[in-house]
Amino acid sequence: MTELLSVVVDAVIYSSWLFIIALGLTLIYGVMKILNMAHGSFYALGAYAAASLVGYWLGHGYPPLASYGMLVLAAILVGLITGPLVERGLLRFMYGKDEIILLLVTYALFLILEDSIKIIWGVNPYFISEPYGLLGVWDVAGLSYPFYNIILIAVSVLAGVGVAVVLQYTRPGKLLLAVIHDREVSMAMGINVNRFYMVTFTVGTMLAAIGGALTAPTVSVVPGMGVGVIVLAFAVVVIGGLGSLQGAALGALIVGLVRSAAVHYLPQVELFSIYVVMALVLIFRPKGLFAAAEVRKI
Amino acid sequence: MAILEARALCRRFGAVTAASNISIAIEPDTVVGLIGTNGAGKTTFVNMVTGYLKPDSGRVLFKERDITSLPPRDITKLGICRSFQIPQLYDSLTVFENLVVALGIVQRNTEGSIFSRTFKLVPASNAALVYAAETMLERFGLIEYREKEAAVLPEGVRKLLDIAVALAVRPEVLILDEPTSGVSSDEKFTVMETVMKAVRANGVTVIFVEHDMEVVSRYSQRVVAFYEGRILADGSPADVLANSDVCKFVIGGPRTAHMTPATEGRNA
Amino acid sequence: MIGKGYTVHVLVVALVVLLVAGPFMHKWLFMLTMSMGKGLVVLGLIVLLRTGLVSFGQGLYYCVGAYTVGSLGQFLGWKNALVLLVGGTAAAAVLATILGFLLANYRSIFFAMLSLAFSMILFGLLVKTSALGSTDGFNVPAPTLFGKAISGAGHQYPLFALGCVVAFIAALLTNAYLRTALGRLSPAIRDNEIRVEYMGASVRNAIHTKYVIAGALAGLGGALTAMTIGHIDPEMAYWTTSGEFVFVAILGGTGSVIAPFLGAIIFEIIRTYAYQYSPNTWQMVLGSAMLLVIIFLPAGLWSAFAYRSRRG
Amino acid sequence: MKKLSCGPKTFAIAVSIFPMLLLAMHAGAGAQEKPLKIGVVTFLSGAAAGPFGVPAKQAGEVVVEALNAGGKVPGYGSKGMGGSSIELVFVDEAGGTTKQVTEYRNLIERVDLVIGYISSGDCLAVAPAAEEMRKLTILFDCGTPRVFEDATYKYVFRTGATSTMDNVAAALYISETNPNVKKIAGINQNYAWGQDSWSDFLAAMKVLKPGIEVATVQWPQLLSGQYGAEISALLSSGADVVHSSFWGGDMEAFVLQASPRGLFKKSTVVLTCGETGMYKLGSQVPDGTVIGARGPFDMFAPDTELNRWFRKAYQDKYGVPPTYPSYKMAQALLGLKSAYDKARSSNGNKAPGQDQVIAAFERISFEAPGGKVQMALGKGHQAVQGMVFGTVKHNGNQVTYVDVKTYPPDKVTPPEGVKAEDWIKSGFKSGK
Repeated sequence: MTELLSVVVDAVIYSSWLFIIALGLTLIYGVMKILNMAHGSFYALGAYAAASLVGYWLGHGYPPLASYGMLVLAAILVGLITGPLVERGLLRFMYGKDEIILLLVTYALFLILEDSIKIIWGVNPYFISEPYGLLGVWDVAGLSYPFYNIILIAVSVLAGVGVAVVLQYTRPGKLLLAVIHDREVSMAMGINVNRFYMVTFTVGTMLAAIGGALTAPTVSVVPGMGVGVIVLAFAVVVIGGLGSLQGAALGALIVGLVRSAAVHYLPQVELFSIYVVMALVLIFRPKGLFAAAEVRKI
Repeated sequence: MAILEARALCRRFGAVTAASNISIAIEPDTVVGLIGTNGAGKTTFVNMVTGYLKPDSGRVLFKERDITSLPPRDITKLGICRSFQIPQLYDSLTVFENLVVALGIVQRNTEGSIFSRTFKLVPASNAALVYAAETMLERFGLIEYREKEAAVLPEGVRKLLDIAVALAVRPEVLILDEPTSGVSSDEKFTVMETVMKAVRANGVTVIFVEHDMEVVSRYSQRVVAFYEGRILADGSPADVLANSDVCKFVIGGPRTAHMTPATEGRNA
Repeated sequence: MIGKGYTVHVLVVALVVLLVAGPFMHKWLFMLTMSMGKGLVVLGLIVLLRTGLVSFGQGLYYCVGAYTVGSLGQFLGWKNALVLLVGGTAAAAVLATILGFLLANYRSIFFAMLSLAFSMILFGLLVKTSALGSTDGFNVPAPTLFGKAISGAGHQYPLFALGCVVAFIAALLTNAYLRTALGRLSPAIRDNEIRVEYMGASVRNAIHTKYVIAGALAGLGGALTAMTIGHIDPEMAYWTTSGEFVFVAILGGTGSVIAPFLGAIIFEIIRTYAYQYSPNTWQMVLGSAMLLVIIFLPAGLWSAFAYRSRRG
Repeated sequence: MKKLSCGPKTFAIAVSIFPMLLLAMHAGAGAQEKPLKIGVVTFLSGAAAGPFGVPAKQAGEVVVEALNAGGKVPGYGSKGMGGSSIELVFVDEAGGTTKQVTEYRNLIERVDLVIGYISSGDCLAVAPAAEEMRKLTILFDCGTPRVFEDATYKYVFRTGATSTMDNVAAALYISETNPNVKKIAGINQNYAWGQDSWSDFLAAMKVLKPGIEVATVQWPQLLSGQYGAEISALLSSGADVVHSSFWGGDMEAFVLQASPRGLFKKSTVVLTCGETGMYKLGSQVPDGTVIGARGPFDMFAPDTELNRWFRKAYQDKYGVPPTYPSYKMAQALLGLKSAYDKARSSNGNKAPGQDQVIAAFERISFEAPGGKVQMALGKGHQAVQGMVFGTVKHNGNQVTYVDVKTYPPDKVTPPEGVKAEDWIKSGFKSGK
C-alpha cells in the first residue's frame, strides 16, 4: 500500500516535470505544425542559463530564497531571446514547407545549438543544488521527498492552467484557437498569423527553458542533457494527441505512472516501457488520445 | 434492366436527414440529371452509390449485384466512376501524369499476365499508356496544359481534368458531381459539350448533379429532383422542370452555387 | 516523375567508374563502402518519402539486417557474403511485412512516431540481451566470397566492389519499380488518397508494399554495413540512427534513385572533414550544411547535379 | 514558399557560414618537421566530455608538453619518444561505434599510432580494425574485459586495468568494512557498463557473503537524469549497501537527488566511479560513502615524485586537480614512451619501427603517476594494477578519505587465460 502511494507520488513528480516540456512542444505544433526537435536544446539552454544566474546570485551571497526567482528569470530570458531570434531569424522562411522539412530544420538547429552551448559554457558540469535542498523534505509513505518537488508540481499545474485559461478566456487566446483550428480561414479573417507564430514559439521556448531551469538544481548541468528529453516529450505529445493541451497532460501522467510503476515493480523494462506505451496507444488510438477528427470535403 | 439501382437508401447526419428512402433505377446509356437545392441530398446520394458513405439502411445494386458494402476502389473496378464537386487531383503532378496514373491503374487491373497484375509490374511509361493519355488530352482540349502542374490550373480546367481522369478509368457508369460549378457561365456549355462528346464516344451511362437548369434541360434525358433528402420528382426534363413543387422548392429555391462546397461539403 | 531515361545510364557509368577507380583510391574504399550501405537504407526511405511517408524507424530494419549477418556469422559460422546479404534482407523483409499490416494504416507524424517506437523497442530488447553483448554489441567475422575473405588486412576492394554491385542492382530494380503503375502511385497517394481509391487502387496495399521494399533495402544496407565495419551494436536501432537516414535522404533529394548514394557519400565526406578540422564543432557543421541545402537546394543535392528538373 | 526573398537568404548564409568559418580556422593547424604523430580519441562532446574526455585530453597535453621539453617528467628524462618529438591529433569519440570505426580508419591515415577510447563499445569495435590496418593502438580507459578475453591482438594494447577489479575490489571492501551486510541493492545505467559492473559485484558478493540478499536492482536509462522513483525504490528496499557504477553527470545527479532524501544515511552507497565528481561535489557527498577511482589514482595515488609532478603540472596548467581519466591518459603516454625508448635502445639508438615498439611494449612494466603498471594479461597487451577504495569523511569543509584499502592486482584481476566471470564464480582461484 505505502509502496503504491510512493509509486503515485513519484509518478506525479515525474509527470509534472515532463508536462512542462511537452506543453511547449504541443503548443508549438498545434499552432505552427512544427514538431520542434530543438526543444531539447531550449531545455538545456534554460538549465545552463539558470546555472549561471543562480551561481552568480549565490556567489555574491544574495539571499538564497530569491534563487527560485532567478530560476524563473533565467527561463524567461532564454525564452525572450532565443524564441524570437529562431522564429524570426530562421523558421519564418521555412513556413509552407513539408512538416518533415520543418522537422529537419529544427534538427539542424538542434545540432547547431548543442555546439553553441558547448562553446558558451564549456563541457564541465555546473551545480546549483542549493535551491533543491533549501526547503527541506516532507515525508510520504515513510519516504522523504524534498519540498522542491512541490514547487515543480505547482509550476507545472500553473503553466497548464495558465495556458488553458489564456486560450479559453482571452481574446488573443480565442484567436489563437482559431489559428490552431484553421489557419487559412483565420488568415482570411485578417488575423496576423505571423505575430501569433512568434508569440507562440516564444512561449513554447520559455516553457522548455522553465523545464530546464527547474531541473538544473537537481542534476549536474552537462552537455547533451537535452537529447534524451526530446524523444520523451515527443512520446508524451503523440500519446496525448499532437497539439492537444489536455492530451499533453494525460500523456505526461500516463508516461509518468508507467515509468514509476516499472521502476518499483519491474526495473528491467523501464528502458523501453515508454515506447511500448506509445506503440499501444497509437495502435488503439491511431492519432493519440485527444485527436481532433478532421472532415475531408470532396 | 437497370444498370444501377438504389433501393430505399436512408442516411442521417445527426439531426439532418440527408437521404430518406431514396429509390432510383437507372437504365443503361441514359443521361440522368440530379437537381435540388443545397443540402437536398444529391451529393450524399452520389457518395452512397460510390461507396464513400455507407447508407444507414437500403441497398445499392450494380447490374443486380449488391455493392452497398463495397469500398470505393472495388465499386470503381466494377465500372462506376465519379468526378467531384471539388476536383480531386494530384496537385504536384502534371496534367499528363494525372492521366497516366489513372490509365496505369486500369491497365494494371485489366491487362497483363497474372504475374504482372498481382505484382503490378506493368511499366507505366509504355507506348500504349502515353498514346491513351494523349488521346484523352486531345479529346478534352487539355493539350496546352500537358506539362502544367494540376495545382496551378484555372478552376474550369481543373474540372475538366477531374472528369477526364474519372473517364480514363473506363467506367460504364460515370457520375459527375456538379461538373459546371465554379466554371464561368460562358465556359459551362463548352465543358458539358466536351464531356458529352467523350462520353458518347465510349457509350457510358451518365448521372450528373447540376444546379444550372439550362444545362440540365439541354443534356439530360431524365431528371430527378431532390428536396430535403427525398425525391420530389422523377421523369423527363420537361415534366420535372414544369412540376409545381419543383418550381417552388428547387428552381425557385436559393441559387447559391458558390457556397455549395462549404455547405454540402459537410455531408461528404 | 522519376525514371527519366538517363537514370540507368548514369547508374552504369557510376558503377564502371567506381569499379575501375576503386583500386587507386584505397584511402576512400572503406568510406565509400559505408556510403553504399547507408545509401541502400536511404534508397528505401525515398520510396516512402515519395509516398509522403517519413519513417523514423528505418534503424529497426538496418539493425535487424546487421544482427542477422552478425548472428549467422558468429553462431552458425556462415561467412558467404551473398548468403549473408540475402539473409539480412530477408529477415528485415519478413519483419516489415508483419509490421506493415499495422503501419499501412498510419500517416504523417504518426507513421513516423510508431515506426520510431518499434525501433526503440528493438533497441531496448537488444540492450537487455547480454548474450548479444548488450550495448557493446559484438564483432562480425570477415565475410568470404567463393571461399576467399573479401575484407580485412589491406584488401577491402572485393567487399567494396560487392557493395557497389549490390547498390547498383538495388538502384536499378527500385528505379524500374518506381516506373510501374504502383510505383507511379507514390506521388498520387501523397497528393490525394481519395482519388487513388476512386481509380480502383488500394492505398493500403500500395503503402504496405512500399513499406516492405523500404524495410528490405534497409536490411540489405544493414547487412552490408555490418560486414564492412565488422562490429554491430544496438545503436543501429536507436532513433538518432534513423534520424540520420532521413537527414541523408533530404540532403540527397528524392528525385532520383541515384540521389541517396550521392547524399550518403557527401554526408560522409562532410562529416569526415568536420571531425578532422573541427573536432569540437562538427555537429554545428553538419547542422549548417543541412540548413544550406534546405534553403538553396530544396530538392536536395541531386537537383544541383541533375539538369534543372521541372520542379527543381 | 519555394523561393526565398534575398533578405532571408543572406541571413541564412550568415547563420550557416559562421560554423564553416570555425571549421576553416581549425583547418589552419598543420604540421612541421617530422614529429611522432599520435591520434588521441576521447569524448570532446556529449555527456562524457566533461568528466572523462577533456581531463584526459588535458593530461595528454600536459605530459606531451613536458616530454617534448625533456627532463621534466621524473623518471622519464629523455626528450620526446624514441628520440622524436610528439604531436597530438585530437578526435571526438562521440557518435557511436559505426562512426568511430569510420573515423578511426580516417585518423590512421594521418597519424603514426592511436591512443584513445573511453567507451567499451568503441574499444571492441576498433580493436579488430586496428589489427586489420596493422596500426599500433592503445586503449587507455575503456573497462570491458571482453577485449582480450574474446580475442588476442598484436597491434592493440590496453594500459588501463579492466572494470572487473573495480567491482571485485568493491565487494572485498564492503565485506571487510560491513562484515554483517545482509541486503544489497544496485542502481546502474541500463547499458553494458552498468550491467557488467553489477553482475561482477553481485557475483563477487555471493562468493564473499554466501546467502546475500538482493533488495532491488534499478536500471535507469543512460543520461536519464531523473532518479526520483529509483531513489524511492532504493529507500524502501531497506538495503544495507547500494552499489552504483554511475559516472559523470548521472552519478552527480544521483548524489544530488539521493542525499537530501537520506539514502546515504539509510545505506552505505558504493560509487565505483565517484572520484571524478568529488572536487566539485565533495560537500554534497555524505560521510560514509565508499568512493572508487578505477585504480590507484588521484587521492588514492601513491605519494611518488612522479605523481607530485603530475598533479602540480596539471593543476598549474588547468587550475583543477587531475582526475582518474587524466591519470589513465598519462599512464598510456608514459607506457608508450617506455616502450619506444626501450625499442630505441635495443635498436642501436635509431628510431624504432612499429614492430620493434610492439615487441618492446609486450609484458613491459613501467612507472606512472598511479604507481607501477604491468602489461601482464592478454599475452602482455593488457595492464594490471592494484585497486583502491576509501570512505568519505568530511573534515570541516574539506573532504578526506578513511579506511583506505589497497588491493594488489592478483587479488582483483583474473590470471592469464581465465574469463573474469568464471574467475569470480570460481571464488577468485589464483589459477596457479
